[in-house]
Amino acid sequence: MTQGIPLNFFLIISTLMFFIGIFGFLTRRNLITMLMSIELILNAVNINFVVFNKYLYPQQLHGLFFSLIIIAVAAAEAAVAIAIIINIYRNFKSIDVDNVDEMKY
Amino acid sequence: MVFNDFLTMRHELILVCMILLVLIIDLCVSKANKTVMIPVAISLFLIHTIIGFLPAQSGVLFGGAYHSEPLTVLMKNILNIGVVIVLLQSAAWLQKEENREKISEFFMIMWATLTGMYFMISSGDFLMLYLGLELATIPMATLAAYVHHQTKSAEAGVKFILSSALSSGILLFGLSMIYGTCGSMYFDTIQTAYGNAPLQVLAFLFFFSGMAFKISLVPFHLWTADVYEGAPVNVTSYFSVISKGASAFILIIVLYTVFHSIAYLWKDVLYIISIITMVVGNLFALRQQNLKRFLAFSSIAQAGFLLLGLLGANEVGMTATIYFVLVYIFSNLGAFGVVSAIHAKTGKENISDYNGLYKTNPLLSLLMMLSMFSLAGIPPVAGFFGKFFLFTSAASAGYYWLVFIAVLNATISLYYYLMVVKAMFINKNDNPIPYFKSDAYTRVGLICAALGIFVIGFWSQIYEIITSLAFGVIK
Amino acid sequence: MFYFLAAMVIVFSILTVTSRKVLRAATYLLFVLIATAAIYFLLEYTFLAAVQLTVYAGGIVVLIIFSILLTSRLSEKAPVASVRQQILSALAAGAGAVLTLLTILKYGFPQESVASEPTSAVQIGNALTSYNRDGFALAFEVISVLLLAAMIGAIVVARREKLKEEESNKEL
Amino acid sequence: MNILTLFVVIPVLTVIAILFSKDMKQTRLISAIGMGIQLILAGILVYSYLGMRKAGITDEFLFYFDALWFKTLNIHYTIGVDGISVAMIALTSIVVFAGVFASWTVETLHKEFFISLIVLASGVFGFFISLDLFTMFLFYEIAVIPMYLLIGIWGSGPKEYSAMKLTLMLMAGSALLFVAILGIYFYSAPAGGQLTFNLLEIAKNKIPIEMQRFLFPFAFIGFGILGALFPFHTWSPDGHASAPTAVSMLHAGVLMKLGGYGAFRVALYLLPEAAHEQAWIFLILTGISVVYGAFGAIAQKDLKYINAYSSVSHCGLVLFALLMLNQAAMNGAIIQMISHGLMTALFFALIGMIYGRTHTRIVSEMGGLMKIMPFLGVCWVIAGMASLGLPGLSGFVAEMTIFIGSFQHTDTFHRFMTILATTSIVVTAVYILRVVGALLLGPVKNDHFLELEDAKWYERLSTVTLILSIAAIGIAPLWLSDMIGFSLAPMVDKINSVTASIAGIF
Repeated sequence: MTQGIPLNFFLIISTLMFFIGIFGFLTRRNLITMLMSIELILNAVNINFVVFNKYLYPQQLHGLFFSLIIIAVAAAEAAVAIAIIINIYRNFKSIDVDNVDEMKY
Repeated sequence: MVFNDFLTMRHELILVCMILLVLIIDLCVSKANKTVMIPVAISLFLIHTIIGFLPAQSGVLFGGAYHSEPLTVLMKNILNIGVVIVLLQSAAWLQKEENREKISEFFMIMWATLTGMYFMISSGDFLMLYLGLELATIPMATLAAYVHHQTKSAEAGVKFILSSALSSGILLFGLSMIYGTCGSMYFDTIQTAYGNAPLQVLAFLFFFSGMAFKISLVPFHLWTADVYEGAPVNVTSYFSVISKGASAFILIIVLYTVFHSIAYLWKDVLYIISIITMVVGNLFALRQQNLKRFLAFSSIAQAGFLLLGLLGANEVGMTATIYFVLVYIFSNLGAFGVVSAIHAKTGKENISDYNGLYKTNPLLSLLMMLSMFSLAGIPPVAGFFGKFFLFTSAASAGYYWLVFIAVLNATISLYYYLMVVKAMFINKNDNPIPYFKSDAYTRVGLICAALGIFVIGFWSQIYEIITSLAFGVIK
Repeated sequence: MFYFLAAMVIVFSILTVTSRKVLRAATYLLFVLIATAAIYFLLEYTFLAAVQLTVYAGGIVVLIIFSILLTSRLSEKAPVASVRQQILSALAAGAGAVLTLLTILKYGFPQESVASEPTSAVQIGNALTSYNRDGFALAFEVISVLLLAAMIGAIVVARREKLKEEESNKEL
Repeated sequence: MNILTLFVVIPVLTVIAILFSKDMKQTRLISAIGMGIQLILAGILVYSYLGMRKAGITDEFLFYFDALWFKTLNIHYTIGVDGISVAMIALTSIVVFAGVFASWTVETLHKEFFISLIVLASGVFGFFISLDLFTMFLFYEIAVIPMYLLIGIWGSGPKEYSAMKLTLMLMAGSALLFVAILGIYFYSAPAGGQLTFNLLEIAKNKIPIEMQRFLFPFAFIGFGILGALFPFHTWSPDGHASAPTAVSMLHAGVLMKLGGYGAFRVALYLLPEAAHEQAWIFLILTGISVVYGAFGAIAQKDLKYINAYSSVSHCGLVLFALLMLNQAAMNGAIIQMISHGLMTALFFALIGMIYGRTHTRIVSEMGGLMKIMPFLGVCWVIAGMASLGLPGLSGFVAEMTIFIGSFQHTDTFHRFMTILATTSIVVTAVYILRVVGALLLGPVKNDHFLELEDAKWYERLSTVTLILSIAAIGIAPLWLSDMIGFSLAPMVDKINSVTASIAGIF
């Protein structure tokens, strides 16, 4: 179904997505939105792996499995992060980074 | 799979079994006497450590995804020894009222992260490396957030998990490019296929940035101080000692084998990063009042020194780095042991609280002084030997100016280490921390650290053993 | 089809990180993930697409939305960084993106996909349980340990202590 | 066990014994016994060394002992002594012995005091016996670090500042040194050979000249900082002034000698070509040290500062003489090390004793002490005479030899530097005599001084030991200079064997 679409197009999308995620992580001041930026980053990585697998090395499944595993790990990561975030909310009544910044350099 | 394969993987398998064992025993113990879990868990881990030292054959399993060699076994054993001391030093804190309910969880989570580190060390492909890394970091965040009525602790947890997630993202982006250019995730394939195309260089940089987060090299260190200060003392010592040691080990393996072909590149990168890391770590450490923050920045500076060993890019460098990690484990655990013993009794953790400590608690102060000297690299304690060999390996590659900068930085670091010594020995204090007697676990933990600080340096046999193993790995 | 999905991914990604309302951002993220799943379909990785939809879109996003509902007042706008920091971050990210893209385009990957059979679920299952080369049994096992540890950890973090509850009860 | 190893083992045993001592009396008794044994041992060493030489043994280093330590890096525990080290060991044991008695009355944290003092001493002994650069460096740092605690805890005045300054500057010195040692190590063997830290092995091999040029400044400044090389001498006055008596004695008397000794053994001996090339730069610097130190001493009012600056001057003279690179001057340099070590230790001991009575160190506040405490007064005069180079005392021998040596250079530059340095003798005479006059003669400025007592027995023991040694060198300098000269000759030959190939700048 993807005949005629060059590999580079996928890579452009994923790269853009990756850096949008980085941008989001740097500018967002809310813990949950920071987490969402990270999900964007991981998603970009997934696209990379899958596309490489499909276009360049279809005889084995490394890219595919790597994506699967990243998804699983991301789920665990998100679960733990959200558990802590909720815990913070109970303590601070807020989850904005500026409020969380109790410690200073 | 045959029985022998299980033996090859015994470190990981036994530890996972022990996690489950603790889980089961915990179910049988009534809520009132959860503290029983402490001796149970510590003795279990002690057994595990001893088993780790039994000879085992090396081998490659899972088609190359897992490999075990004398060197990896040694690395795991070094980590094990460190963990034993950490556990001993944590006992007093775990016995506190507010932590009693989740003692077993503490052990289980810590061991899970340790399993992750084992897998990192033994990984033969990037998939396992990544998984080990995540296994070593995700549960760790919950350890940082362990004390949840303290806001600092929760903050440490969330900062840790967010920054580590970001770093894994960056690392993975690099890995995806490596996959795209090499077509495999196995180290052995990549090693032969890796060239110096710009994309591969870029991929390496992404990968290295991700790793740099984990070892908290400047400029990827921003999370370190907050996490170290916020997390409970014992968790901090686990972070700064064990997890950093493991990351250093894996960096050795990856740089020396997988990225061997672009050594010229990563040497340049390490050269710059190590200077920045030493300088920034030192400059920030100078200004700290909180001992945990202080040790955090000092450990950043130590990570900068560590890179010098890697720069050697030869057997000497490998040996020196592993040896330095071993020394660093003991010296830092000595320091953290004292901090944690005092914190458990009095809740104090500022440098100024330590004023006049020598008058009331001479032994603790002495151990602290030795650890500080060891971290600063002063003879006759082990730190001197660690630093000497580390710098020797950098010099062996001809980096004399770098060595000079590093030794000057070591001198600067001596300044702030001496400030701690000064607080304990010279400063006067009207109400110093009163004399107290630590419990048996803590004392054993402290004695172990002190012995290590003294023995490792003089006993050249340890160095020779590491050398003999390191020589086997370089291809 | 692909171009539509591509545009969708990019646009919604940008919206995710710029939207001031958290819940809306989460919804945009959901769209991004669904579009990505569609791309996997295009690439004939149906299993992965399914996992993406269930675990990622279904699991993680739902988790995120729940936590948003639990922690923030919906009408409130999420705070953002100062304009200066935004510009700096945008410059940094933009520069990184341009650099990376240039390097990728320069590398010269082969442009055409190799004709291949779609991967079947059986293949994936075989690979998952194989402990030879190109098998992923070990990874599978380690993932389970990871999930176990994460679960224990999440429980430790989320569980309230009795002590504290009693105190807060007293206060009430 | 090798007699040299005992020099490190006995201090360690003493430290352990002190740990178990019960009160101050026991502590100081143990220290005195330990260091007494050390002194006797040094006597035996000198005797048997001379005996062996007389018996015709011509090895460069006697009591040679070698044990492999770290195999891969070829680090050994190598010890051995030649005449120079024997002399330095004898000096150290005398000064440490006197130092223990000079600090007889330390009360606060006495255990810790004596432990630090003896650890320092063991570092110094270890340094002088090692022939392996690694152990040398190790002992060097062991000797420096206890200084921090000694000054920081038991010092006076701005002690924390001085202690920190001293430690950091000396450690910065060791940083330079470290680079030099590593550089020497990696060029210590011809291509393919086993790299070594062993001084004797390295000396057999020629280090490439480019490398020497790079390493020599590191090595020389590294040791030079300890030897009060201008402009790196600033730790010395502050450190000496703040340190407690015994520590000043040890530091000025012995520790600063590590600088001269090391500069000779490592920088000059192992990097001779570069030494010839670059000597002129450091000659200028050391020349400044000599003169600046002397003038600095004139300007000071505090007894300790006066003596500290005079140490800068005298230690500068040691380095100055070494850089003359000929037998006579070097011989003088080493005698000067011994002589200065003894007399500066005596000075600091006396200052400590006087300060302990008058509670002031400002010259203008004292006077007429000769009448009140004749013993100390006489000792002071003797020390002063030695310092300004009166014939019959050690200072004269040393300075004469040095200037004879340096006049052997006939070019203008060396002549000029020598004359510059000799002016320091005059200046030294000025400040020494001025202090003697103000301190000992004239009216008593403060009535309460009249009630002060003269020296106690332990103080007498301390000073008499030092004075006897000074007089011994002054009266019979020949045996010392023979002992040194025998060992020095081959080394100087080696250093000078390269002159032909190098066109010096002057």
